[in-house]
Amino acid sequence: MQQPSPETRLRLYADMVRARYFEKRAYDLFLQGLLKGTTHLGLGQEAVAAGFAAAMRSDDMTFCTYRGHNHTLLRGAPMDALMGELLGRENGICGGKGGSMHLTDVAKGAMGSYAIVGAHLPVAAGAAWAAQVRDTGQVSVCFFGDGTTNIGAFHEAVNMAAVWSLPVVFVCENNLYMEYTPIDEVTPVEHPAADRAPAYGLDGIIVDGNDVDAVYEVAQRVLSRARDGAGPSLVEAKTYRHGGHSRADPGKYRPDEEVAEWMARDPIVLYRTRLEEFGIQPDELDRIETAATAEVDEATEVSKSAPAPGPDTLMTNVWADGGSAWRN
Amino acid sequence: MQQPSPETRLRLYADMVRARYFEKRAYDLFLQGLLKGTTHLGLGQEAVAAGFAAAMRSDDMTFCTYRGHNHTLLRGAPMDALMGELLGRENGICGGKGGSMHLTDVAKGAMGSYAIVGAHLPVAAGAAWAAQVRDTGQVSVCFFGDGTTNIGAFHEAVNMAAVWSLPVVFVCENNLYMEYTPIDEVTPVEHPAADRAPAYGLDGIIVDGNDVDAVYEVAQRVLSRARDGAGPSLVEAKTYRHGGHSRADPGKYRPDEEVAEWMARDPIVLYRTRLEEFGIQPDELDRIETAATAEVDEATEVSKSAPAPGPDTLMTNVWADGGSAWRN
Amino acid sequence: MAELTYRDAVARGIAQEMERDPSVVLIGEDVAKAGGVFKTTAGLLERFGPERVRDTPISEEAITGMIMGAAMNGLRPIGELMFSDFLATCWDIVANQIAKTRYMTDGQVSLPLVIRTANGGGARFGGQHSQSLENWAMAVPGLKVVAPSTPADVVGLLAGAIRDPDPVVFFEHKALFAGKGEVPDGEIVDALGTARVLREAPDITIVALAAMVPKALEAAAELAEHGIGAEVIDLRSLVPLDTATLFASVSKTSRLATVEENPRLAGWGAEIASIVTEEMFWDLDGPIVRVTTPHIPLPAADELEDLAIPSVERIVDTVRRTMA
Amino acid sequence: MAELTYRDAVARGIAQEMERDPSVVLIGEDVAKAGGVFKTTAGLLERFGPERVRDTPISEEAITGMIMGAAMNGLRPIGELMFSDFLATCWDIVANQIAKTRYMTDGQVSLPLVIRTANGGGARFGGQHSQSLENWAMAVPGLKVVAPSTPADVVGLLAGAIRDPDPVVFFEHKALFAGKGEVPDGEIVDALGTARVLREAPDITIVALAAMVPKALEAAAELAEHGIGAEVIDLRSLVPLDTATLFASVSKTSRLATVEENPRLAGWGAEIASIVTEEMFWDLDGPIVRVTTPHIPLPAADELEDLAIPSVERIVDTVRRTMA
Ligand SMILES: Cc1ncc(C[n+]2csc(CCOP(=O)(O)OP(=O)(O)O)c2C)c(N)n1
Ligand SMILES: Cc1ncc(C[n+]2csc(CCOP(=O)(O)OP(=O)(O)O)c2C)c(N)n1
Ligand SMILES: [Mg+2]
Ligand SMILES: [Mg+2]
Repeated sequence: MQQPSPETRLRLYADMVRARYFEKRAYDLFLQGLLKGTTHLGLGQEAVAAGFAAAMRSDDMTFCTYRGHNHTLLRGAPMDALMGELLGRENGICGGKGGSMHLTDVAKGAMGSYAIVGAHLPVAAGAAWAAQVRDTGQVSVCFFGDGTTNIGAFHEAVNMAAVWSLPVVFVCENNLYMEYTPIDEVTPVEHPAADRAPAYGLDGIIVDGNDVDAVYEVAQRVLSRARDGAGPSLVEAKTYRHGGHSRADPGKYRPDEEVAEWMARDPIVLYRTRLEEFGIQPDELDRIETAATAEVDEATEVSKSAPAPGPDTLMTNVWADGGSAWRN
Repeated sequence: MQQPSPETRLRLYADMVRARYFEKRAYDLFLQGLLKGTTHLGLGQEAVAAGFAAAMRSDDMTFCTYRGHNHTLLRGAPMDALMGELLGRENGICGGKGGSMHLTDVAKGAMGSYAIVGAHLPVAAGAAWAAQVRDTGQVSVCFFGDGTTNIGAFHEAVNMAAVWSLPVVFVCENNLYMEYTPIDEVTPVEHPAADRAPAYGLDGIIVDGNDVDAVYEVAQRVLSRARDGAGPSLVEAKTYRHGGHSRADPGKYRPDEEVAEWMARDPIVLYRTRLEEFGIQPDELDRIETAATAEVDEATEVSKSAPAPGPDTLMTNVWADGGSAWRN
Repeated sequence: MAELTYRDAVARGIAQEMERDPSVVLIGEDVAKAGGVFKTTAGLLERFGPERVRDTPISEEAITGMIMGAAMNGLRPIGELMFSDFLATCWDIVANQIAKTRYMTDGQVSLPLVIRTANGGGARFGGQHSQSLENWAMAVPGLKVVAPSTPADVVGLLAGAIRDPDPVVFFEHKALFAGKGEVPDGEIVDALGTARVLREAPDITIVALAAMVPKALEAAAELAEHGIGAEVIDLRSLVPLDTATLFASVSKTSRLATVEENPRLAGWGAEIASIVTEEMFWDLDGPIVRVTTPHIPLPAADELEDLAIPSVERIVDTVRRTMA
Repeated sequence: MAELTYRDAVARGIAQEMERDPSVVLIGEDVAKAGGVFKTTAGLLERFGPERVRDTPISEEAITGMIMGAAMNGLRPIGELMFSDFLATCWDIVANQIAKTRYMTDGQVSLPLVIRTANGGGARFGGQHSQSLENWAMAVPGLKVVAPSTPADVVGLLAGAIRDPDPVVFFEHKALFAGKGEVPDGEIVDALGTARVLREAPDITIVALAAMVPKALEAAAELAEHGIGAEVIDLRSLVPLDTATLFASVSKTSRLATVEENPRLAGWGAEIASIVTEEMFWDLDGPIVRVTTPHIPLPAADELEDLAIPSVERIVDTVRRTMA
């Protein structure tokens, strides 16, 4: 596998920064009461999304969870339409029907954010199966959390993918917690995904999920493997969320030292340091950050001033004919 | 672990023979149109049921599948009431409401036969959890097939049992087929249960399911482990069904040599040979067989002449008050 | 025109569509090599090959999840659930994912898929393999619900379901598999949401579905002997629902009976009765009566199962009582 | 008499029963250390210890399967499903196993268990975390179905459900959690199957459940200003169903409107409307009208969600139109 090129390095940095700033803004808007309902941030986990997105082909497919803002954004979904969706505005990527937990941009290969744990693993496998049957060379990449490895759908999907040798990559973002419960209190193995891989005839792959280069390297490897017809992979990326599980959860159930240790390994800070060591000029990195701020500001403004979805849209798009009629 | 005592040896033999004759009769009655619906026989798999039943304590709990006649009978359920249930008669163990796939005798610790693949694994774990909480020393033993290891409930139940260190024993009767499909065509590991055990921090245990002594030995070991508070076990017993999956299925999808090889390893024939080698007199074994025939004849007669369940029973026992009213 | 069993009509319908459209594929437990446990998919593997007709592990969440994903990426997949009771083992995928995805993505995602499944009682299989669950599917917005009563309808409605750009749950009735009927030659495609008036008569409308249709027809014949003219409508699909045909009939007869196999509470009969009560109240000459399986799990013994499932006799009695 | 939130009433009801009966235990995701994601089980771990209040992995089939097995072996377990939408992920255990076991074993097995779950919309959570699914449970023979509308009813009905020897699905409504109400001191136990007439009036009966109850009451107040006297009944449980209270009311008012949050088709409103149409047809002075969430998945945006769920205005309009 290649080391990332200088351009890729800058993209990886920019992607992480864009995701970070976008989600920080989402959090602010939540606290201001402009983002209703709930929101699950991937702050601190950006390297996983960035590393994979950079390695994927444009027609590859991403399946993610409620904690999927990073993934959807970094596949190329327009930031303003994502922000609009979070705010429940007409310009939302799903017209306000989806909300924070359900971002989808099919045109960009962001095939949906699924809010019921485990359900999207077989769906991702199915998209890969279609790629196999249609011989399109696409790979389906499916992100989920450590807690998800204990639900039945995980087992069925990974098994089926292995038996049919499907071009799908399952990526467990192990952030050590399923909501408020530490994963090791509810799992009898140390590595909830990697230690299960042999149960499906797969290798257990563990990667430092806060090192974007490492993620990018693994991503290239497992994507090639899938594209070459060698079947699925199950990757466990060790990472950590900076904040709580959702909404305003302060995450107090986590030991201070643990939080401090991981905050010190912020993937963006780590990567900035590395890039500077590689000789990239600080002001080039600063410019990336400034641009990201501008992009977030713009997306926020556009969305805040967008109208609410029209009342007529309530009854549209239940069916392919655009409507919702169940009778004549 | 002890070798089986002479009495236990005779019991193991008698149990296998009783189960065998009972099911052969069930098959005849099916062909005669007296047993309606469907029936899934465990012909050839008797050693698993017999070995475990002999090792269990009377207050231990058995959970099994539609292929559960052997298990239910060998925990002590009366043969006539089982036969009555197969024939849908009033004397049936479930009053004719259950049928061949749903034999239950709670008084004997036969906690039900479940016809939807996988569902009873968490139920068995739950009964074990109650034993743990109430400190009763009971063990819950759950039988299922190779095909069952690919459904989600298997994963959830074994995981939960491991995390909570529950006194439950999961026994996979690997008869090489899920209905008509060979298990190795739909499973990416060689041993569908044993190779998954490490995914739950458990040892993979494989036993020759046609050798009743071997099963009895393993059963004693895993039951003690569970009773000692050391947690669950996952046992894979290699075995084979003599007939088809259900009803009149001739099982033609199985290669002739494979069938021949396994028929030559009939657990009852093997055990009779071994017992004779141990010096047990053939006529003692013959007497066991004669008694079994008599028991089956009697159960058949009683059940054939029993009336159909009374029409009033249709509406009983939906609720604890004995009735079915959902309104006042 | 050939005589075909309902069972064979399933394979014929699938073959017709697989022939026409290479994106149609079929997966399920034992559907390929074994030709299905009910032999409804016999011959398809041989004809269309292992890439398009494929056996799966026992993994209903994977089966339904995979057809969903495949439908998102260019296929028109059919997934078989061996028994409709197993819908429960993948209900999240069916009800929470498949049904809701188009709406939640505001139309970005199309799911042209069909879930075929063997539904209904009468086979003495006991409570976990005998349920009529069409009301479960009807209660979930985003699912179309089809249940044919004849071999010809199996072919036509299956083709209609496969071509439909929305997800369809297609209920094949176990008690009808062995029955025969005439099936026209050549391609047959039926529109979903078209009920069929099978018998015209002036006094009362009886609506039925799947295995209840022949019983309703038999009951109507008996009722005629008692001087009651019963019109019989085969709904064929619950979603979309052909209320036009229903209303036309009730406005003529002014009376309605529903005959459904699902258990009583919140069944499809209740929906139909409520629609008519709300919209045609002033046309009604008497109460709407529902003949249903009682609100109990199904028993296995034949005498009990026969008592539980609506019988011709029960339909006749109920209608006569309400017309008295 | 203390003022309690609906949320706190849940913990109070569970605590009352755990105090009384050592066989009552509680499991679920984040129910113990975190006190529940809705804080409905706060304090229970501290009070009753880790053996009786226990966190589980994300394994809904295991949670429901385990409480079933535990109920078979001497416990009276309560299992929490964080959101009622997740019923779909364990529907086989709930609908095919728990509901059917007593009948299929002809009474050998008792399952004194409660599945508690957060139900309903209004929180802008989107289509997979907002459903009202009481009709799913009602459609399954063998399940009792309870849905309280006030803190006092939460305590009393939860106690009734826990003591009930049959399995109960207990729907707690998310939109009511923060609301307060008076709760009498001391032990409260309510019988399941007892509806409550909350407002007496002569012109029309409005039946409602859970979060629809306060809306029905508000609508009734507005209707009074338009000269329409609406009687309001809180059903409190769908199974058992208190038809006596319902019939008494309708025989007085001769009119009926149902207000339900579940989507339209085959909801509980259809069942109630059908029962009344069948049994009280000649008492009715006009059509029965149903106010429901439309037959669509729920949208996330606040303006859209508010349009979807029955509003006071929609209840008032529907009733006025039918009385016109
Ligand atoms: C089937 C199901 N059960 C429970 C939940 C509630 N829930 C939402 S997120 C979550 C924790 C998931 O943990 P993990 O898989 O580690 O992902 P993370 O949130 O840490 O990214 C839970 C329990 C759900 N959405 N779906
Ligand atoms: C959830 C579910 N899917 C499918 C079936 C249909 N079915 C009944 S038995 C069976 C095969 C089970 O194979 P295995 O677990 O190996 O048990 P065996 O029958 O060989 O004892 C299948 C697919 C079922 N009962 N439940
Ligand atoms: Mg996590
Ligand atoms: Mg097998």
